[in-house]
Amino acid sequence: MSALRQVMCRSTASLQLYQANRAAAARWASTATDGGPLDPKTALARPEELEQRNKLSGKITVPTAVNLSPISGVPEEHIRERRVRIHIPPKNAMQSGTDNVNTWQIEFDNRERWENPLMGWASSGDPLSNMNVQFGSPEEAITFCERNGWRWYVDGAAKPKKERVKNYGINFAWNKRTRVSTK
Amino acid sequence: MIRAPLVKALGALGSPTHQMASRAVRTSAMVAQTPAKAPEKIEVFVDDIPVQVVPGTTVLQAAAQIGVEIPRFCYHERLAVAGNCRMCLVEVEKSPKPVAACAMPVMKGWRIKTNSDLTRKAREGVMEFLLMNHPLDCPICDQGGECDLQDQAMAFGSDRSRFTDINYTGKRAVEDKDIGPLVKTIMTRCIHCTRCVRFASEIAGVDDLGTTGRGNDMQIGTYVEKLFLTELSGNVIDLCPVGALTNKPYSFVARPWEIRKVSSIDVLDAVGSNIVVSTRTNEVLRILPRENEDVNEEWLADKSRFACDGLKRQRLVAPMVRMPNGELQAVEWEGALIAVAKAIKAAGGQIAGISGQLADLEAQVALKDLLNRLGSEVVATEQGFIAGGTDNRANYLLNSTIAGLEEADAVLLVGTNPRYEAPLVNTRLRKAYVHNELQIASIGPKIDLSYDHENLGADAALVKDVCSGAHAFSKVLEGAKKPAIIIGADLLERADGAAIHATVAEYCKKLKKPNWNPFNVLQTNAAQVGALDVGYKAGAQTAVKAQPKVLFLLNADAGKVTREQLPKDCFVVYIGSHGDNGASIADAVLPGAAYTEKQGIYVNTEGRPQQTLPGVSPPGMAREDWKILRALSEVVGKPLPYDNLDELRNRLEDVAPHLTRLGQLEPAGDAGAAGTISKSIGGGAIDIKLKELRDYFMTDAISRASPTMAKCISAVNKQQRENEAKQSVAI
Amino acid sequence: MAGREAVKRAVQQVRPILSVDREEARKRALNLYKAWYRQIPYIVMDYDIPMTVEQCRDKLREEFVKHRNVTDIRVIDMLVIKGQMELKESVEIWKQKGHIMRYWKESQDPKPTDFLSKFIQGVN
Amino acid sequence: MAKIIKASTGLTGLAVSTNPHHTLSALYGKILRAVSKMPQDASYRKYTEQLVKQRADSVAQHKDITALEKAVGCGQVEELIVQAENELILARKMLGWKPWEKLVQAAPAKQWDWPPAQIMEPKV
Amino acid sequence: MAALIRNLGARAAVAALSAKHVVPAAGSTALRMASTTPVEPKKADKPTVRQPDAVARSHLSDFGRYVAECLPKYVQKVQLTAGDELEVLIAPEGVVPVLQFLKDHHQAQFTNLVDIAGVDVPCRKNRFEVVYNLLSLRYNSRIRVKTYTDELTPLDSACEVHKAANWYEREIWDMYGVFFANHPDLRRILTDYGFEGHPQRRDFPLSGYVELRYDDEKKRVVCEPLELAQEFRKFDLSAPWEQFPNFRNANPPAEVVPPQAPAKK
Repeated sequence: MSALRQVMCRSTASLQLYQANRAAAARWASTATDGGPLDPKTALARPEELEQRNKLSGKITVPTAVNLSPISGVPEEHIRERRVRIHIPPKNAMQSGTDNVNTWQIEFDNRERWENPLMGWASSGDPLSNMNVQFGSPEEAITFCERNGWRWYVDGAAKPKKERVKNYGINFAWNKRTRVSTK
Repeated sequence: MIRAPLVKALGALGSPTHQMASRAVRTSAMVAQTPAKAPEKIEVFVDDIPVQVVPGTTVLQAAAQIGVEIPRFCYHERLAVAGNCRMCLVEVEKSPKPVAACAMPVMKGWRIKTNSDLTRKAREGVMEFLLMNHPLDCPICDQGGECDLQDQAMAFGSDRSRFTDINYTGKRAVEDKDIGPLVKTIMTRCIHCTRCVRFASEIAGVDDLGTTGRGNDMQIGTYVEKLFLTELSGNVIDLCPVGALTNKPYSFVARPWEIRKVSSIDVLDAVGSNIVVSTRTNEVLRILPRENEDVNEEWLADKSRFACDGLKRQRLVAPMVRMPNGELQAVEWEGALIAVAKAIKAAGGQIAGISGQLADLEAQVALKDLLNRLGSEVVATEQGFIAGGTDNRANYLLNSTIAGLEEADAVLLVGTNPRYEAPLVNTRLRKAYVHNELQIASIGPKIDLSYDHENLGADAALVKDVCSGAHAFSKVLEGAKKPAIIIGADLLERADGAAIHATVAEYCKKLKKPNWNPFNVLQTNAAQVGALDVGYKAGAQTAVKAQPKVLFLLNADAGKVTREQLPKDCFVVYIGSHGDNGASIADAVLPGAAYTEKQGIYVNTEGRPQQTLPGVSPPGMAREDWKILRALSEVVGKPLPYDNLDELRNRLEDVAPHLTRLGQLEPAGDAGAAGTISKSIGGGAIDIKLKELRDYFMTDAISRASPTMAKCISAVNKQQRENEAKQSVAI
Repeated sequence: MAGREAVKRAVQQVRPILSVDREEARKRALNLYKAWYRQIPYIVMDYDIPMTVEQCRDKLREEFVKHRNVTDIRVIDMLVIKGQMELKESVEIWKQKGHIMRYWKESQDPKPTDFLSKFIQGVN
Repeated sequence: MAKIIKASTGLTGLAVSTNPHHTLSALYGKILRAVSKMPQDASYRKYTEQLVKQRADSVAQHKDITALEKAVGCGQVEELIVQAENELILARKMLGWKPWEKLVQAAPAKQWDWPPAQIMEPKV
Repeated sequence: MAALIRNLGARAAVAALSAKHVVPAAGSTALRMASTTPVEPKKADKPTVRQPDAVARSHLSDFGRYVAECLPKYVQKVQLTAGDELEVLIAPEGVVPVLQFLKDHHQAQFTNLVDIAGVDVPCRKNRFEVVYNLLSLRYNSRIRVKTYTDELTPLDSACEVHKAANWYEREIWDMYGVFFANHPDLRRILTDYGFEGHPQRRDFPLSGYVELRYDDEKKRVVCEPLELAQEFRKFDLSAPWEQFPNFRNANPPAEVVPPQAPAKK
C-alpha cells in the first residue's frame, strides 16, 4: 500500500514538476517577447517553497473512514458516553398532515436532569439535548455519526404504508355491519 | 432496527456496519418496489406527475403517494369516507366542477391539479364558510399550534373574510356538553366533520355520539344527556381537527411547540402500544399514540393515555429500610444497599425473585443473573401460568398476531374480555367483525364486547365440548378460513388451567392453516411474555414455596404475595417506582424508574420486543431498575458483568437473541404442553376479572396512583346510579 | 463481513493539508512539540502562572499523548495547525492567565468513573 | 503628442495618463499575444480577442481621448488602462490554469440540492 | 456583452418604477371582492412577492452562461435563485481562477468582494458550502460564487485575489473549521482564546459545551463544563401542513441556467 502511495506521489510530483517547468518555460518565452512581469510570487519563491507548493497541489491517498472527533471540538465525554438514535420523527397524532415528518433525524440519549434547589427549575448538564440535525437517509446520518465518532443505532426503519381502498358507497351498503348507524 | 453496539469486536467505538444498514435499507426498498399481486394498476397524473395506483384509489390517496397532501378535515385514513367538509376539492381536467378528492375514485388518465387557480379558489371558499362560524379564539384554545384548521387556514385560506354578519347576528354559539372526565368539549368550535361520530360507531362500537339538527342548527352530541364512556374515548381528541374535543386533564397545561417528544412504548396493558411521551421541564405532560400498523394502528386506550398523571403520585423517591420499630425510614443509597447485602449474605442462597407487571426485560435479566450468581434459581413472575408450559414460546403468545386477528373469520374467546384486557386487540376484532364477517363466541360470563357475539355459557366444561368438535360452534371454527381461539391469561391460573390449555392447543393443531396459527393467549401484563422468554417460572407461588430468606419483588404490586405466606425472618426487598402493595410489605425499598424514565425492552402479547425511551429523569434518588441490581451485586461482592446498557443488551442477546431485534416478530411454533394432560377440565364457572368499564381503569401501580383514573371510576359509578334511578322512576 | 472489510480498506484521493505522508506529519507534530517545549519557560514567566515548568511540560506531554491514536494524516495536520495557532496565541501574549490555566481544569471536580460511585451520585 | 486634456481623473489613486493611446495599444497587443497561446476553440480566447480587438480598433480610430472614451463606453481612458492591465495578468494566469479543459470534478450527488435532507422515496 | 450587463441595472430600475401598483378601489364592494374576484387573464398581482424583471433575468442568465463557457473546467452549474440572483456553482479547485476571472475580465469586473459566507449542511458528503458574494461597480451587478468542502479538505484562499478575503476567511475558519490553504494569517477572529469547536456548525449546541465564571478564590476566570440552572427549552416550530403553498411557485429557490441558450424562434 505504502509503496503504491509513494509511487503515486512520486509520479504526481514529477508530473507536476514537469508541468511547472513547461509553464515556466512558456512564461519565460512570453516574458522574452512581451517584456511583461513574471508572477512575482513564483519568481521570488525559494526552491523548497516551490517544491512544497507543488507537493500540495497533488493528491494523497487516505482511508475513506475518518474520525474527526479530535478536531471537532466536542468534549470527550460527549463522544465516549453518548449514543445517537437515528430515526424518523413520528407524525403528530393530533393532525393529519405529514409535511414535517419527511426527514431522518439524529437525537442523543437523554441525560439526567435535576431540580434546581433555588428556583425549582429543571436543570440539565446536557448541551446536546437541543440539537436538531436532519438527514435525507439513514446512511447519511450513519456516515455523519461515524465521522464524528459517536455510537449510533437506527430506530424504526421506514415502513412502506399500507394501501387501503376507501369507498364512499360502503356507507350505504346492504351489509348492515358497515352501514353507519349514527349520523 | 439496526443496533450498532451489538456488533461485537468492532473496536472501542462499536462502530458498525454500513453493510448491515445498507442491506436493511436495500431490502426495504426492494419490498417497496416489488408490486403487490394486486390488480393491474392504472396511471393518473397529479400535478403532471404520473402515479400508478390500484383501481378504486381515491384522488386524495393518489396524491398522497407522491407526497402531495390535499387539505382535509373529515377524511381520515382509518375511518369511513364521509365527504362532508369539502375541503379536499380539487380540479380534475375536463371535469366541469371540482371533485371531492377524499370520496372520488380515480379514473384512468385523469389529470388532477392540486394547485390550480380553481382548486385554490375552491379551498378558499370552503375555508371562508368554515371560519364563518368558527370562533377566532386560538389564543385560548388548547388545540392552538396543532390544529388542522389553524394550519390549513394559514396555508390554504384567503387572507380576508367577507363575513360582516358578526355585527348583526354574530357567530353561531353552541352549548358545551359534559361527556366525561377525559374529554372536554367546546362545541362552538365544532366544524361538523363527524370524525368523532364515525370513530365512536365504527371503531369503538358505541353509538353514543351523533348529530342532531340540520344546516346552521346542526350539533354533535349524545342525543340525551349522558357521558361518552368507552375505553377508547381519548382517541376522539386526536381525531378532532379543531379544538372542539380536547384533553381535559391536559387542558391549559402546555403548547405543542414547547414540548419534547419521546417515542416510547406503553406498558399498562400487554398490547405494547406505540406512544409519544410529551415532556417539558422534566415532567410527563401527556401521552399520544404513535402510528404502528402492526400494533396499535393509530389508537390508544384511555388507561394508557390518561394514567400518566399517576407517574407523579405515590412515587418512591428515596431508598427506605424498615427500622426495628416497624417503620420504613428513608436512607441514603449506601445504607440501603448495605442493608440488603447483609440480608443476602445471611440468607446463604435461599433467595427468590418475583417480577411484576411493569418490570422491564433488562431488570428481569439482571435480577435473574444476580440470583444465579448468589446460588438461587428461583425467579418467577407474579402472574401465574400453567406449570411447565413456558418452554414452548407458542404456549403463551398471541400467535395469530394482533394485526392478523383483523383477518380472522371465526373467533372463540375463552375466559377473556379483550375489550378491557386489551382494548386495541378488541378494536381489531371489531374491525374483523365489521369488514370481514367475523363470527365470535365467548365462554365465560356475559359481557359487552362492543360487537355482537354468542355467549356459549360460563361453564369450563364447554371448552371440552367445543374442542371435541361436538359443539355447534366447532362447525363454525372448523369451516373458517382463519379461525382463532383466544384464552385469557387469568384463566390459566386456575387449577385446571393446564388442562384447558392442553385441550385448546390440541384442537388448534387441527384448526391450523398454512401461515396461520389459531392458538392465542391474551396476556394482560406487559412484563409477562418477556419474563417467560428469559426463563422465569410462572406464578408467585413458585417463589413462596421455596420459603426464601430474601425475596426480591421487582415491580410486583399485584398483592399476590403476603407476609403470612413467607417465613417470619424473610427479608423482602422491593424494587419499583410506586408505593403500592409491594412496598408496603417490604423490609427494604429501592426506588426504581417508571417506564417513561428508562430505556427498557418490553415484549408484548404477540411476542414483539419494543423499547421505551427515557423522556424524563427518575424523581429524587430513584434509579433505573437494572442499575440498582447491578450496584447491589457489587456491594454483595458478586458484580454483574455489565456496566452500561449496551453491555446488558449484549448479555440479553446471549440469553434470547430474538428479544434484541426490536419491533420484529419472531414466529413461534405450535402450542402444546410438554407433558401429557395430567388433569381433566373440572367443572365450575369461568370468571373474568375485568367485566365492566369501572374494572378497567385501575389495574396496576401507575393507574392506581392516577387521580384521573379515579375520576373515571366515579364518573362510571355516577352514570350507573343515574341510570338506575331513571329506571326505578320508570317502573 | 466481507463488505465491512471492504469499507475498512476503502481509500480515497484527497487534497493534502500540510503533509503528504505519515513521516512528514510525524515530523510536524514533533516540531510543534519541540517549539512548545522551548517556549514553556517563557510562558510560565510571562503569564506568571502558579505552575512549574515541569508541570507545564507534563501537561504538554499529556495533551500530545491524548491524540496518540490518531492515524489520519489530515487529522494530524489539523491538530498541528490548531496547536500552532495556540502556541502563537500564547507566545504573543494574546491570551491571559486564565486561558493558560484552562489546560489544568482546576475548578472541575473529576467525574466518577466506576459504576458504583456513578450510581450513587446519579450521573449517567 | 497627445496633450493632457484633464487635470485629474477624479478617482483617488488613479493618475492621469500622459500617453494613453500608446499604453493602451501596447497592453492590447500583449493581451492578444498572451491569448494567442491558448487553443483556438477556447471561449475565453475567442471572447477576449474579439473584445480587445474591438477596443484596439477604437484606440486606433479615435485620436481624441473624449471620443475614445465615448466610443468604448467603459469609463475614462485611465480606467481602460487598468482594465487592460488586469486582463493581461488574468490572461497570463489563464495559461497556467487552462480553464478550457473539461470539468475537473463533477459535483457529488445531492451536493446542490435544495432543500436538503428530505426523504425522496415514495411513501407507498 | 459589456453593454448588455451594464444596462441591466438601469433597466431593472425603470421596470420597477413603471410597474403598476394596483390599488383596490375605495368602497366596500371592491374590498370585499378582492380575494375572490375572478382570476384576471393577467397574472394576479401579489405585492408580497417581488417579481423579478424578465430583462434582468435574461441578462443574468446570459452572463452566467458566458462564465460557464469561459471556464468549463471549474463551473459545475449556473443557476438563478430567488428569481434574479445569479449563482455560479464551482468545483473547489476553481476558487482562485474563477474569482480572478470575475475580477479581472473586461466583461465582469467584479472587483468588490462583499463577503464570504459559510453554510453547513451535515447530510451532504461535503458538508460545508462556501459562498463568495461579489459586486461589480462597473456594471452595477452582483454575482454569487459557491463551492463546497468538508471538514478536512483545504480550500484555496482567495486572499491573493481579493485582499478583503482575509478576515472573511478567518471568520469561516473560526465558525466552521474550513481550512484555507495559503492564507497569510489564518487564526481565530471571533471566538475566545482557548475556545474549542466551531460554533456555526449545525451540530454545535446553542448553549455551547462550556461555561465561564469568575472564581473568587483563584482570582481569575475559570472554564467548566456547562450546567444550565434552567434547561433551554426546545421549540419545535415545524407544522405538518406546508405553511405557504401559495408561494410555492412564487420565486423558485433555484432555476438552472442551461448551458446553451434556448433556441430562438
